[in-house]
Amino acid sequence: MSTEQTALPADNFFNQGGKGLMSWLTTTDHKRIGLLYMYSIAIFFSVAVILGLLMRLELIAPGKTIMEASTYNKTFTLHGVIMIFLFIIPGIPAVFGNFFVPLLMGADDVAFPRLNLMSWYLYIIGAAIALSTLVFGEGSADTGWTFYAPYSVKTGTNVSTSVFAAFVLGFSSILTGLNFLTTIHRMRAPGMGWFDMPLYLWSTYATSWIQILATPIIGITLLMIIAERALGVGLFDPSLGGDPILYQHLFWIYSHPAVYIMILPAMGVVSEIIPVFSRRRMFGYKAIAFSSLAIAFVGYLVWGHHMFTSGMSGPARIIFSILTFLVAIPSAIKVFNWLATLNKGSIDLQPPLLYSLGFIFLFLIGGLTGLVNGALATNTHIHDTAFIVGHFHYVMFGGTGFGFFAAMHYWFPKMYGRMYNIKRATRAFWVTFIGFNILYFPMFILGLEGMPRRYYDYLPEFQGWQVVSTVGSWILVTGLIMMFVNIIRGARKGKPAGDDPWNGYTMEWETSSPPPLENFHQAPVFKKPTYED
Amino acid sequence: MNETITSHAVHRDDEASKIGMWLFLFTELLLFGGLFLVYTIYRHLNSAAFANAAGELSVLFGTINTIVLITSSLTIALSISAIKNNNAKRAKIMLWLTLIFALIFMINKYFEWSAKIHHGLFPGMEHFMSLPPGEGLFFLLYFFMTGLHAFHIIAGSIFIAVVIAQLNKSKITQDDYVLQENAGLYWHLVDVIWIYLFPLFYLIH
Amino acid sequence: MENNHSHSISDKTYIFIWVSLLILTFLSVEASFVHFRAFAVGVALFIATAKAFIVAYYFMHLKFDSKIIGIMVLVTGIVFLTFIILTFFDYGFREPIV
Amino acid sequence: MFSNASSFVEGVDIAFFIIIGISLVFLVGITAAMIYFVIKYNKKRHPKAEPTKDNFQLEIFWTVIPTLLVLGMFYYGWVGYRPMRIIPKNAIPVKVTAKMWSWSFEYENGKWDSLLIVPVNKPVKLELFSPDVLHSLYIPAFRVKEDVVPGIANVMWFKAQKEGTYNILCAEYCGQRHSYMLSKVKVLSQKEYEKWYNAKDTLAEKMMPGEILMKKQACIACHSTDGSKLVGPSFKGLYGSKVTVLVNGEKKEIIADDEYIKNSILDPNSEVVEGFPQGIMTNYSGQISEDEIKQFIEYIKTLKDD
Repeated sequence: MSTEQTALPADNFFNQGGKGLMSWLTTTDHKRIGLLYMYSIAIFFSVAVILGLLMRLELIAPGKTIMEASTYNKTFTLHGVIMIFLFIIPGIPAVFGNFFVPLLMGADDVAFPRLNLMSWYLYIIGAAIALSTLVFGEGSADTGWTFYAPYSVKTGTNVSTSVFAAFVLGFSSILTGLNFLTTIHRMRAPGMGWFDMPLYLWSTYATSWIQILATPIIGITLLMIIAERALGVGLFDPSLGGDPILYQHLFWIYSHPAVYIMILPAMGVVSEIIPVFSRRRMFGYKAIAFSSLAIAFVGYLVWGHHMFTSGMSGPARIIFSILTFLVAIPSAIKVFNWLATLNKGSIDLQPPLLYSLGFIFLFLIGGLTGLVNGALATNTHIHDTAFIVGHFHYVMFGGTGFGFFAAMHYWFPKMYGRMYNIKRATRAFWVTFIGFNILYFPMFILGLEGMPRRYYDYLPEFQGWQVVSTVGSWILVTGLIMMFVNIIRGARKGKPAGDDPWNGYTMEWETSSPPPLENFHQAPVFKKPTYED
Repeated sequence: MNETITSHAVHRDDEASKIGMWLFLFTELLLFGGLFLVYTIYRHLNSAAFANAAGELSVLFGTINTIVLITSSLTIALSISAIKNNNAKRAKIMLWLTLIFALIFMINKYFEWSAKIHHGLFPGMEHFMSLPPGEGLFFLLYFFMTGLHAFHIIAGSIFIAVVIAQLNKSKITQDDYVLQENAGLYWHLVDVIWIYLFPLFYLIH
Repeated sequence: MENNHSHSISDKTYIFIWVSLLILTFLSVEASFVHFRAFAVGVALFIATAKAFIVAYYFMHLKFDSKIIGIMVLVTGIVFLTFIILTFFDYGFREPIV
Repeated sequence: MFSNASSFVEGVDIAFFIIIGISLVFLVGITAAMIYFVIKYNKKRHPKAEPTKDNFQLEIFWTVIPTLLVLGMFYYGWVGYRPMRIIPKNAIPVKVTAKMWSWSFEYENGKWDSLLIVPVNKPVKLELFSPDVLHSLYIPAFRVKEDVVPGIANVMWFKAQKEGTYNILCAEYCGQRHSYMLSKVKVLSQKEYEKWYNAKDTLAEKMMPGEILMKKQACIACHSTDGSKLVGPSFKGLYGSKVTVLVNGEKKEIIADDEYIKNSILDPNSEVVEGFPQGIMTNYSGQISEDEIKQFIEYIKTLKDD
């Protein structure tokens, strides 16, 4: 890093505000906090990927391959908990949101910088608690990341600790959302009205509202699980007047909107990238902005589709099915607007756009198979099968994951002031993309054939596609390694990228790369961007 | 909570602090909201048992505590209007009164809880376990919700104590009292939650 | 600085509000001794909501704050009500538990 | 076109093909459009982008069309699903008990089996019962699934239309041996079914009462009778042997006698054999009578070490 340092502007936030670990651990600079999140998320993501690889390896053949059933159950639980609570939910908002929300609106920081740092500490504490279950006590929970009662109340494994970790992480997520909402309300640069905001800010705004209003419900639900495990009083026990299905309601009241916490920021990223690389203003700006809010709101109304076979009442099944179909509409609107923006543009297929188009394709598959889940008849068949596993990996990993990678490749030169190797990035994309499809597509077929999820062992007739899927996991991981190696090399030795390598329009490109501590050299004033140059 | 209203930036934005506080209150509301949802469903499933169990609670205790909390809401509102009129002394007196009311509330609560625990109604105790289905849930929710509420009373009291300290240091003034306002918002929220807890647990039988 | 909240409530008004809250509390207690049967819950919640509204509107200054906060409160309330209503689509139509 | 193993297959599969069909049109169309745009409007060929003109009518168009399509999908989903909730009055009732980790099926005349045996072309109603945690009864070939929830009387029904044997799987995660919670549904002709239904219980002739009980109560899902180690200790050679148990965290050696076995059934977590998980076994007090426990012990006595 040192030899090339001269090529970058000297007054960047890496140099300013102190050096050394302590200066990072006590920073209130939103850019540094964003990077702190990025480094910690990268570590947890890798752990969860390894767990996923091990699970796939176990499933390559029926019967025991590399681990016992109990180990397998703990593995998929921990894989889920880490991926959901430590990677996908905080992923884009905490890394790119922290770094770019203030920059996109020409502000010098978020509204509550110290609170922002506290959120990161809560995140790390939560993560430490979650991972501590690996080492201490009776081992990590074996309930699945859904912690369904009554199993989660009965099992001897360390559910309380895992649940408490999720509680702490939820708190971190709430505070991040609170910070962004206030920032967006109060700190936009002079002249930037609500409908001048970059679309990423709209998606962050919608996401933050979900974080604020849905997360407390899971918090209290998880506390109830802890109380039930400690006191054993039958909070969800029907013989005492309780109801195990109520737990599922409470869990999904949060966890379904949480799906939109995961996907909306990725949609925002794609809405930033597509106009820049097709050299034209976003088609239907308002439609995209409003569809983000619509997704956030309708997202509160559809949780019941996780419970169509749970014994919920008939009318509830029907209502939730209709509402579920309605939530597809705003997503469809977004896709059409993205397409219309590409049409007649002047397209430059750089890695960020490539990842965005990959996002659209994978998200389409995820979203369209979601329609199969939303219909009552087909849901009955594929609920809790590998089809669902395929579906949500397409949405969560294909959608949010690829959105994350798109954001990483798009904003990387602004964050580090350097550029990664474009050719290698393209190559890594294709390996990742192909591996992804080989890994997850077979799950749809397995599910339709009747292979339930969370199965340690399976009937021999399922083996063919399981092998294909496992091979896919190796290709996918190869692609991921290629991508990260390229990114890390870029950060250390890449060529200086200049302030605006993509010729972007939004305010973050007006400042130097990496930005100075105070973000802008002089207080910026918002001007309507001129897109078509 | 203290964190939500501090900002390292040079510029001060009281409106931002207030919005931040309100957003925090929303999460608090929904935290209780989840419990209210559980209460509503379980009351629906066990209406007779809930009505029976509610008879065990003392309306008198509940009413006294309601009055105490409403009055404490008044005193903290008056303290804010005092600081607006640059009367720091009166503001402090009103805050102290609020703290005293909080203390009365907690003492009252202590006696109420110990009476229930004395009767073995605390979750896990022998008498509790032998209650008919539904009644146990009522007491469980009663302890859970009023306990969580009491926890918020303590948190709010600490918040108010911080405000008093800041007033003593003249860090809160006629021009800069958003911290005190936020303490007020928090305290009123605690009151609003109690306004719902009171009828749900003490009055409907 | 926009700290000068010129529009503030006089102490007299505050005391008037406090008295009305007390009256509502007594009303609520009294109502609980009249047996409204099915409406008991409704009456109790109605009075509680009236009290909560008064506290929010005057004590918490919603009356004078910028409109956006009022809208946020409304949105939060609607979201919470939605949770309850949709959950009741399940429990309201369940066959009795055995 | 459809397998028609049950009367629901057609409705479910039609809904599936309609949804997947429409989805494929969109997936292929959108992907093709993306590729086409990227090639046609590549900056080399098309160096200057045309300015964006918002088109409100187009926005309305692509809001309304998907809305109609998804409402149509909902409709077919509902049509395929509705019959699953309308249970014919003449359906044969079968009580299903799902326990960690086995299925058992009990018929009106008291007949019991670990397989579900049904006649072809007759509606069968399954009354689902679970004493421990959530399970879910899933017959992929019939396109039916319903959770088995402790304390809640869920029901499901189906009409098998083809003789044969089909898989039953547990689809709701229920712990360590979730993936082994399997069974079969055997669809017989009416004649064969009646023969089976009215036959004297052959099990009772072949097995000791304790052995039947053990199957009914799903003991063998966790405790083997051949010495292999499952979730709990094997019953083989258990009786009279010395076992090390943990009582309140302290090790203790005891002889597995009548008293110990009885206590292990009625209060399973007070003395857990070393090396086995705590809190897993269901408490059977109130579910098993004194006599049954005696039958049970008689049977265990016969499982001697070789």
